[in-house]
Amino acid sequence: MSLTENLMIMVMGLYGASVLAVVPLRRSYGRALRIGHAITFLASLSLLAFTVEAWLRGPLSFSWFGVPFHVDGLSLILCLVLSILGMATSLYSPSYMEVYERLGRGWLYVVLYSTFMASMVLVVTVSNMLWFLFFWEAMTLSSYLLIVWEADEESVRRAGWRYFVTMHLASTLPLLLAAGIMYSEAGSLDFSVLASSHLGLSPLLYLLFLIGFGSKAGVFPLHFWLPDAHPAAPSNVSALLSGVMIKVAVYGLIRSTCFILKPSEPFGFAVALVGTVTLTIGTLYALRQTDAKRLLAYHSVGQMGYIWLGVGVGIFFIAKGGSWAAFGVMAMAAGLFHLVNHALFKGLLFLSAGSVLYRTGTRDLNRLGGLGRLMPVTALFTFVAAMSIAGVPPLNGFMSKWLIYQSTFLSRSGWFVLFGVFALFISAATLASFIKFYTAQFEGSRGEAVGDIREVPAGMLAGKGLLTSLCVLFGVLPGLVLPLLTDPGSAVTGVSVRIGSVWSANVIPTTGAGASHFNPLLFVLVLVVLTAAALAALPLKKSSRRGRIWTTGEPVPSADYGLRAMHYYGPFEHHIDWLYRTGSRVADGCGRTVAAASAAYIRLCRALSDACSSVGRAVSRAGAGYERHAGEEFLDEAIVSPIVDIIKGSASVLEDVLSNQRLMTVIALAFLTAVVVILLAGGV
Amino acid sequence: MIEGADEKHVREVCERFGERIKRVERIAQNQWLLLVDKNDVREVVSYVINRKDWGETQLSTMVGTDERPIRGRFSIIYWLSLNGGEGDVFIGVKAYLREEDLSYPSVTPEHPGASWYEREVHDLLGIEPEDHPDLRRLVLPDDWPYGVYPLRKDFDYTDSPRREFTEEDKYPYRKPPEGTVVHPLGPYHVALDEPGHFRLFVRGEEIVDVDYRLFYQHRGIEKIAERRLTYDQVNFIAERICGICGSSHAVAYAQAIETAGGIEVPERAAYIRTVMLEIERLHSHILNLGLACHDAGFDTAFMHAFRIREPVMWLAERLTGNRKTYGMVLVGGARRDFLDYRKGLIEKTLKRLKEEFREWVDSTLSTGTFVKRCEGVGVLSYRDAKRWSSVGPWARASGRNIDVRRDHPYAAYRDLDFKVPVYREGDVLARCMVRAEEVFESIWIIEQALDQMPGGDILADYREIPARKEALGYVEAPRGEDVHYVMTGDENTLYRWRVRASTYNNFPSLPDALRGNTIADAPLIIASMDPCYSCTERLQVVDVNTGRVTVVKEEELVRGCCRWE
Amino acid sequence: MGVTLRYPFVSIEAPPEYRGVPHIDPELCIGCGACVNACPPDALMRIDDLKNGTREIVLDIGRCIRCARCEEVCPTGAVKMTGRFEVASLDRRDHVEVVRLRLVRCEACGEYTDYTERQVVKALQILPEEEYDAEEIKAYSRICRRCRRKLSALGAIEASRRFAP
Amino acid sequence: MALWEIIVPVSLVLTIAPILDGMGRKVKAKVQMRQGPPILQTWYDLTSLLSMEPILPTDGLSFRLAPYVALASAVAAATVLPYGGLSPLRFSGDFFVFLYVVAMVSIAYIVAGFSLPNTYTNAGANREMMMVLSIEPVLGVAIGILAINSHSLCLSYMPLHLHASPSIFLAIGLLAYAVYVEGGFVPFDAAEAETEILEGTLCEYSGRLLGVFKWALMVKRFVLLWLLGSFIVLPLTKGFPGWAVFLLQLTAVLAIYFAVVTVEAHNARLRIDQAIRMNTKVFLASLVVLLIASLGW
Repeated sequence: MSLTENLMIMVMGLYGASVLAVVPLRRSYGRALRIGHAITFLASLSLLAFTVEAWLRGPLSFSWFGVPFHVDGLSLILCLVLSILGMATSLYSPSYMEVYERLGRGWLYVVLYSTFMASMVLVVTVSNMLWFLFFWEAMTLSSYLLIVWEADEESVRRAGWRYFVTMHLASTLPLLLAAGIMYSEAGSLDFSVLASSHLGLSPLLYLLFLIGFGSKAGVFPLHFWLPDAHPAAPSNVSALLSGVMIKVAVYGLIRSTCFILKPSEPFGFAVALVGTVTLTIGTLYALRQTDAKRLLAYHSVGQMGYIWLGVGVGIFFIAKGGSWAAFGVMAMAAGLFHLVNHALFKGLLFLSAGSVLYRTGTRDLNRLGGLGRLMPVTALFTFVAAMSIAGVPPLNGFMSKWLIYQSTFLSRSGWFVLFGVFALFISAATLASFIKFYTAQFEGSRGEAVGDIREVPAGMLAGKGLLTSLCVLFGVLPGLVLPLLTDPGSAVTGVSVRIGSVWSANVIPTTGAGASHFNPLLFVLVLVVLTAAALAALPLKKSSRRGRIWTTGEPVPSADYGLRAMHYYGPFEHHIDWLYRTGSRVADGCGRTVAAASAAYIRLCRALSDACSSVGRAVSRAGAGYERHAGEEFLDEAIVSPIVDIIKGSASVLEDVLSNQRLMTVIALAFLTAVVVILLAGGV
Repeated sequence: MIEGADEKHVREVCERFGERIKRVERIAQNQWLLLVDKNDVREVVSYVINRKDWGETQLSTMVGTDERPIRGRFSIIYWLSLNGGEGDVFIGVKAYLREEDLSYPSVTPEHPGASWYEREVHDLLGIEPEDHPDLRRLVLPDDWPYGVYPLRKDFDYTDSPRREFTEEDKYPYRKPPEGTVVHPLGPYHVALDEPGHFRLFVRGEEIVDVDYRLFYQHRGIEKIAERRLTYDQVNFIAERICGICGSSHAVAYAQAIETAGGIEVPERAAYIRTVMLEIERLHSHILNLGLACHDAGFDTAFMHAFRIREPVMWLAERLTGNRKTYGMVLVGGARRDFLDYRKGLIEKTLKRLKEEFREWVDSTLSTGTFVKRCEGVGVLSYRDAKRWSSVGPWARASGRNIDVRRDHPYAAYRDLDFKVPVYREGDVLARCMVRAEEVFESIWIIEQALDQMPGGDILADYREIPARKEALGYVEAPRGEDVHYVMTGDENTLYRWRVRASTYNNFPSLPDALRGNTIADAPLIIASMDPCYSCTERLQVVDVNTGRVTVVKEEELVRGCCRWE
Repeated sequence: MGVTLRYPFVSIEAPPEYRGVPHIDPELCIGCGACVNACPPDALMRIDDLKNGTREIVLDIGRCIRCARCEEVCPTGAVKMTGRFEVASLDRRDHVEVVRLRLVRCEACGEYTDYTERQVVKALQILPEEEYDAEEIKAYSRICRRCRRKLSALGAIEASRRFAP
Repeated sequence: MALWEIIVPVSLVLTIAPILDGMGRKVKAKVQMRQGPPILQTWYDLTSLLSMEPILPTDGLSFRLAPYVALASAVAAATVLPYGGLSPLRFSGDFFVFLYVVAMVSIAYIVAGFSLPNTYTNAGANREMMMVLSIEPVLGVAIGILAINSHSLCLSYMPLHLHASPSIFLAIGLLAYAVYVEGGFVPFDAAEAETEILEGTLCEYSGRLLGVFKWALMVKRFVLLWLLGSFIVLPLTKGFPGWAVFLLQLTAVLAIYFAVVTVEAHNARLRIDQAIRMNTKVFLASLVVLLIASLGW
C-alpha cells in the first residue's frame, strides 16, 4: 500500500477513533467535544497531507473491502476544501458548542460530525455509483441530524423536515433513477466501466443529474430548502453545510456529466443558465435578509450560482472543443476556484455569525451593532470575509470572479456575456449585502442585544484566522491552487493550460482570443504603496480633536440615530419587489408541492405502518411512548415506522443503550438500517 | 333675536345657541364678538367651523388676554372667519375665565387647528384647555420655570427667570414608532432657512411619522409692544416680525389700529399699500420658487430665480428706501408717495419681470427631472388642509378656495380685479404652480393699481384712540392670511397685540404632508410650505444652548428679524 | 455674461432714495430730542450732564433700523439719512455718533437747565414776535424751570399782596 | 517598467482632477450668469482643507482609513489606463480590475458612511450603494459589447481593436451613461446631496480627512472620464505619435466634462428610487444593444 493510501486509512481511522473515543464520554459534554474535535482536527490534517501527497503523485485507484476508490484532481479539490474546513471547524467547535450545552449529547454530536465528514470524504473518492449513493445518503442523513440538533425548536424541526423530504424526493430519487438507467445500459455501476461503455447521451440522464445534484447544491428552483436548513443548524455545522456539502454536489455534477457521461454543449449551457438564474435570485433574496445566518444561506445559493456559471461555461466550451477547449478548461477552473474560495469565506462568515451568536445570543442584525470595538479580531476577520465574497481586490473572491468574468465576457457569445453581466451586477448586490452584514453588526452604535461582551475564545479565533489567512493568500497568490483547479478540465480534454509560476502569480488563462493575464501581487503592491504614501504624506495626527456625532443641533439618543439592518437599500428592494413577490409565490408553490407529496407519502407509509404495527405491537409495546408524536410532521418517522415497529422487538435493548436519548436517535439508527436493507436488496 | 346680531351668519349662530350667547357686539364693519360661557366655547366654535354650507370657514386666530387689571378676569377669544365668497364676516367667540379656575373645554378635539393656539395660551398665560391631546410646551424653552407666565400683566418684560433642567426634564419628544429610527432635521440644516427641529421617524428613506419642536426664535415682540412703544413705533416692530412679509405685518397692524380707532385711511395711501403688498408677494414667491429648485438640486433655476428677483428688490429700494418693503406704512396711511418717475420705474421693472419670469417658469417646468421631484410629492389632502385651518398657497394648492384679498377686501383690493388660483392635487408641484400664477396676478394687480391710483393725501392724522377697543387687522401675506388682533390701552399704547402669521396655521399640517414621503423630499416639502419661522415665533428671546434668557433689546430684535439679509 | 459683480473690488452706489446710515449735522442740531422720542429701537439717546452743563445726543447705528423717523421729526433738518450702507468695522465706537451741546445756565440760581442754548435760539426764532414780548421771553428763557416756578409764585404772592393786603 | 511610468501619470491625475473641477465650476457659473470662482479655486479649497486638523466623530478605524483607501484606489485605477502610448500597469485583463478598484472608492465611501450611528451618513452610503447596484448592469453590457467587438478585456488593447459597427457606438453611449452615473453628476448625485442629506458620508468629515476624501472623489471622476475619453479618442488616432494621442485624450476629457457640467446645470437631482428606475430602463434598452452586438452588427 502506498503512502497515499495509508494516509487515507489514517483519515478514516481517525474519524472512527473520534467516534470510539467519545462514546464512553456520554456524561461529559465538554470533554467529549474537546477530545472528539482534537481527533477530528488530526483527521483533517491527515486529509490535507493526503491531498498534497495524492496531488504530487497523480491519480490513483485502490479498493477497500471491495469498495473501489479513485482519487484524481477533481476529488482532491474537494478533499482540500474538506480538510481546511475540517480543521477550522474542529478548532472552532469545542468552544462554540457551549451554546448548546443545555441539549447535552455532546458525544452524539461528535459521532454525527465525524460521520458527516467521513461520508463526504468517501463520496468524493469512491468510484462506484452504488457506493456513491450509499455515502451520499449517509451524508444527507448525518447532515439532517446535525441540522435538527436544536430539535426542541419548532422552526428547526420544520426546516430539517423540509430538507429531509427535498433531499429524498429531489436528490436521492433522481440519482437512484439515473443509477438504475445506467445500470440497465452498462450492467455495472463502476465509474470506469460506465465511462467506457459509451452510454447514449440521453437527455434524461443529464436532466436527472441536473436535478439530483442541483437540489443538493441548492440551485434555483430547488433552493427553497436551503435558506431554512442552513441557519437552523449550529453555526459550525452551517459552515460545513454551506462550505462543503453543497459543493459535493458540484463534484457529483462534474464527475457524472464530464467523466462518466460526455460533456455536452446544451447541458453546459443549461448549467450556466441555471447558475445565472440562481446567482441572481439567491443574491437578490439575500439582499433583504436581516437574520445573519439566513442572509448567509441565501448567499450560499447565490454563490453556488457563480460556481455553476463557471462550471457550465466550462462544460460548454470543453464540449465545443477545438481551440475553445483550453478556454473551457479555464472557465471550469474559474468555477472550481470559486468553489474553493466560497468554501473559505462562507465557512468563515458562518463561523463569524456563530461567534456573534455565541456572545450576544442573537443573529438578528437589527438588534446588533457596535461590536467592532468589543470584538476587534472577529470584526477584522468578518471584514476580510465580507470583502472576499464581495470580490474586492486583492482577496480571493476577486480572483475567482475575475476569472469567471474573463470566461464569460471573452466567450464572444451574447448569451454568456449576458450571464457575465448578471454576474457583475450580482457582485455589486453581494457587496451591498455584505456591507450590511458587516456594518450592521460591527459598526455604528451598540445594538440593543449587545451588552458588555468580549472577544470570543482563542480556539474560535484560530479556526477563523486559518480561513482568513487563506482568503488573503489565495487572493494574492492564486497560482498556488490554480494548477489543481485546471486539472479536471485538462483531464477531460487532454489540453493542458499554462499557469504562471506560483511566485510571480500570473493568472494566464489561454483563451480563444489570446492570453489574459493579471498579476495580483504587483497590483496589491501598488495599492498598498499608494495607501501608505497617502497616509505618510497627509498623516492623521493622534491628537485630532474628538467631536460628537452631528445631529443637526438637537440631541438625539444614539440608539435611535442610525439605520438598522432592515432599513438598508429600501428603495432598491422596493424596486425589485416584484421579484420577491414572484419568488415567494414560487417558493410557496414548491413548499406546497413538497408538503402534498410528503403528505401522500406519509399516508402511504402510515398505511404500511398500520399493517405492520399489529405485528409490531405483538412483539413489544415498549415503543408505545413515542406513538404520541405520530401526529407531528416527522416524515422520517412515517417512512421508517414499519421497520421501527419491527425493530421495537429489540427495543428493550435499544432503550437500555439509548436510555434518555430522544426519538431522533432511534429514528436515525433505524433509518440507517433501512437504507442498508434497501441497498442490499437493490444490490442483489 | 339678540341685539347686535344684524348679519345672517351671526344671526344663525345666535338662533342656534339662543340664551347661551350672552351678548353680541359688532366691533367693526365685519367683526362680531359673541360672549359665551367658557363651557360653551368648544360647541360654538366647532358649530361655525363645521358649517359645511358656509364655505371655507376657519379658525383665523385665537387670543388669550390677561384682563385682570380691567375686569379681574382672563379672557379668550376664538376668531373665526368665513371665506370663499360666503361673506365678509369675522366672528369672535369670547369667554371670560376666573383666575381661580383657568380651565375650559379645549376645542382641539373638535378642530385640530386650535391645537397650537391652546398650547400657546397654556404656555404664556397659564390657561388650561381640558382634553387637549398634546399639552407639551410649544413656545417656552426647556429652561423656563414652570408656573411663570410671561404674557400676564404682572410679569415685567425685563424679567428673565430660568431654571436648571436635567436630561429627563427636557422636552418630551415622542419615541420613534416600532421599526423606525430618528432622522433629525434642523435646527442647523442647510435646507432650513431658519432654525426649526423636525424629528422624522424614518424607515430607511421613508418617513413614517414626524415630531417637531419650534419657537427657537421668540423675540418678545408682543410683550414689548404692550409696554413701552407707541402706536407709531409698533409699526416698525411689526414689519420686522418677518424678513420677507414686512409690509404685510405692518399693514395688518395698522389696519387693526385704524379699525379700532375709526381712522379713515386716504384712498391714495390704500393704493400705495396695495402696491407694496403685491411687490412683496412678487419677491417672496420668486424667492420661494427658487428655493424649491435649490432643494431639489436644481441650482441653475435657483440662481436664475434670484437673478430675476433682484430687480424687484431694487424697485423696493427705490420706492421705500430699503431693499425690503420696510418703513412704508404708518397708522393712518403711508409715508412715501409714488412720484411719477417711480411709477415709470415700477412699470419698467414689471414689464421685464413678466417676460423673464414667464421664461423661467417655462424652462423650469420643462425640466423633467425637476417636475419628477415635485409631482405627487408631499401631498396635503383637502381634508387635512381644512382640518388644520391652513391658509395661503399651501391651502390653495390643496383645493381650499380662500384668499383674504377677495374674501375680506382691505386696502384697495375691492376695486381691483384678480384671479385666485386653486389646485386640487395638493403636491409640491401644485404649490409651485399656485405661486407662479400668483406672480402673474400680482403683476396684473400692480398694473391696475398704478392706472387707477387716485390723488390726494397719503397720511391721515389721528390723535387719541379710545382705550379698550378691540379689532382685527388682516392681510393676505405671500404665505397666506396674517391676522393681527389689538386691544387698545391708555395713552396711545397697546393693551394686547396678538400677531398670527400665516405659517402659524400652516405648520401643524406639515406632518400630514411629510408622512409617507422620503427624507429626500422632506426639505422640498418643508420649503414648499414656505415656512416663516420668525413670523410664527414672536415672543420671548431665549438662547437654548446657553440657557440664558435675554430680555429683548431692540438691537437683537433687528438682528433677529432679518431673515434673508 | 455674469450679472454678479466683483464686489467689493468694484464700488456700488446706492440709489438716491436709499435710507442708509443716519448722520446728525452737529451744526444744525439743537438737541431738542424729538428724534429720541420717535426712535422705535432706542438707537438715539439724550444724555444730560447737569454738572458740566452739557447735553449729548448719541446716535448708535448699531441699533438703528434705518426707519428714518428721526429724519421726519427733526425740526432743523439736522438728522439726515445718508446713502452709506457699508458699516462693517472692527471698532464698535465707529458706530456711534455724539453731538455735545451746551445747556442753558439759569441766571437765577446758577444751576443748569434741561434745555440747550440752541433750543432757546430756535424757540425765539420761531415764536411770532407780535404776540409776545420778546424781551420778557428772552429773559424768561434763561431761567430754569424751578426758578421760573419760584418767580411765578413770588409774582403771585406779590400780586395778591397788592390786591389783598 | 520604470518607476517614472507610474509616478508621472499618478501625479498628473492628482493635479489635474481639482483643476478640472474648478473649470466645471466656471462653466456652471457661466450657465447661471455668474462670475464664478477662479479656476484654481478647488485647489485653494483643497490645500486649505488639507492643512486643517479634522474633528473626529468617532475613533473607528474604518472611518479614519476610508479617505486614504479611497484616494489610493482612485489613483490605482488611474495606473491601468492608457495615456498616449503609455499604460503604466498594463494587464491583459485589466478592465475588471479597473472597475473593481474604482468601485473601492465607493466601498470606502459606503463603509465609512455606515460606520457611524448617523442617519445622514447612513443615507448617503445607502444611496451610493443603490446607485452602484443599479448602474452595474448597464456598465456590464457596455463592457460586454466592447469585449465581443474587440475580443479583449484589456483597457489599452480594446480601444485600438474596435471594429466600427452600430452596436459599438451604442455601447460607447452606454459607457458614457454609466460613467455619468458612476461619477455622481446631477441628476445622479443623490448620494452626496447637500440640501437633502448634508453630502451624505462627507457630512461627518472635516479638515484633512474631508480634503482627502474630496480629492479621491474628484480623481475618481477624472479617471472615469479618462476611460470614456480613451474609448472615444484612441480608436480614431491609431498611428498617431504618443504625445499627440495624449493631448487629444486630454482635450476629449475636457470636452466631455464641459458637456457633462452643462447637462448637470440643467437638471434637478433625481430621488434615489427615480434614479434606480431610470437606470433599469437604460439597462433594458441596453439588452437590445447587446442583442444587436451578438448578431454581429
